[in-house]
Amino acid sequence: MNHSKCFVFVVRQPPFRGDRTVELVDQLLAVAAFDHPVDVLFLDDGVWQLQAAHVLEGAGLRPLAPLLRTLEFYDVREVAAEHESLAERALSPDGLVLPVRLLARSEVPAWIAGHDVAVGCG
Amino acid sequence: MVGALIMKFVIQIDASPHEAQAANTAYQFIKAALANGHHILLVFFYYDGVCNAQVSSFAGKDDLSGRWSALAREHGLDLVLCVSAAQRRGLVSAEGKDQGLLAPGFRIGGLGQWVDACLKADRILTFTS
Amino acid sequence: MSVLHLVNASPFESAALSRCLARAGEGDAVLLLENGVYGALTGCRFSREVAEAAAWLDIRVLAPDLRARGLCASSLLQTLGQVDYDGFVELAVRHELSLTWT
Amino acid sequence: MDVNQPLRLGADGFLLDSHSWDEATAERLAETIGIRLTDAHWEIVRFIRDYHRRFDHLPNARLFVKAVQKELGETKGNNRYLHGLFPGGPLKHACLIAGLPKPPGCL
Repeated sequence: MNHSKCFVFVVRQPPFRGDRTVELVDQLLAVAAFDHPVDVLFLDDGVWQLQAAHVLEGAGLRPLAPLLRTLEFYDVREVAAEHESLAERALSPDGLVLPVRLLARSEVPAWIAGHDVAVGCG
Repeated sequence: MVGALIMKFVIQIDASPHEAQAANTAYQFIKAALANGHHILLVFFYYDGVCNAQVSSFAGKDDLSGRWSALAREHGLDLVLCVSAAQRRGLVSAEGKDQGLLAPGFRIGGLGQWVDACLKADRILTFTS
Repeated sequence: MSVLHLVNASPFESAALSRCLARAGEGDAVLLLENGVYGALTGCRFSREVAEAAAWLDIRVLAPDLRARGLCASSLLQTLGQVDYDGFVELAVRHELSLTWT
Repeated sequence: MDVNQPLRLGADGFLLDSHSWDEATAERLAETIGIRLTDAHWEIVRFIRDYHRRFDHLPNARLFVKAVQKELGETKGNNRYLHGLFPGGPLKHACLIAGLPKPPGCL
């Protein structure tokens, strides 16, 4: 029996890069499916993924909000976003598709270092 | 001395060899790790990384898929393509058959294998672009 | 736990290097590789930021990628150490986690 | 859907046009894999349709069991119960009867 590890996925890329978000969520949920603690941190342009007001009519794109809500459904332990990344982009933490834990930039290194496995998604 | 420790690695490759250097970097890293006595539990191809398994129509000796096959043969590497990423890109049929498009040494697997290998590994590295 | 940060994008094209330096912690290491090696140049827009970070952070450059791009020692920040692939593996052994910044 | 109309199925036996799905279609889809729908089947089929509508996502086999467990409880969210209903593979066959696409990674 392997001991459990806690995973963190660091998402830095904006939405709508083909199937990236779908595949990211699949990998993240694969960890949750085996009941290992998994956190996700949205940083830099990654925070755009959390914007609630994507209007996709006429763009031929798939909405991400329903997909991202699976993170809550499957008990992903913590969904975090960096406060500065949101502020730089004039995004309010209240208007996101998911409730997030806000981390200050100065807290990010120690928070990441508290995990056993880190997966950077570009 | 830390450098003398033997470690078990899991390597994830997220990029196609045609558009980024990342897959080649992973290949060089794995060669060096093996030469230093480390173990590679799994090389997991995800996202566009699954394209590493495709044999190019221009295949020559520098083709990365051929180099992966040779490395797998020499060292018993487990080269695993994520089935859903490979299906999405048409490399693998809906029934999970490889359609003869994969270079020798690659096999179809799933995210469960990646999670499992991560639990057994000392180090997990992702090569992406 | 400490982190090995891999920066593989040119700083002239991507903010990856600055973004990474802003989130690196004490005891972490940064490896500039692929087009990330352009971040090791001296006398350019990013040299000061990198040199300042190198005062507290272990920043290395992947030598084969420097050579591949025709960059020679005299054009590089002298405080950054160079590693080959064996050195890259050693960095990965020394740090428990790894993150890529593109 | 008109019961006299032939079902339009893909090579894998999944319904091609998910908009043409209704309860009668579900009965006919179930017949193609030798299942007679009971209330217990319907509960799972409705669950996966609702899940797909809510999340625009299909789970893998392991997540599916977890999802059923979360929504319908431990007595239904387990492999034994689900395999009893859908011996050929609970996720695959629940999706097939529900008129949904074949889940990715599902062989």
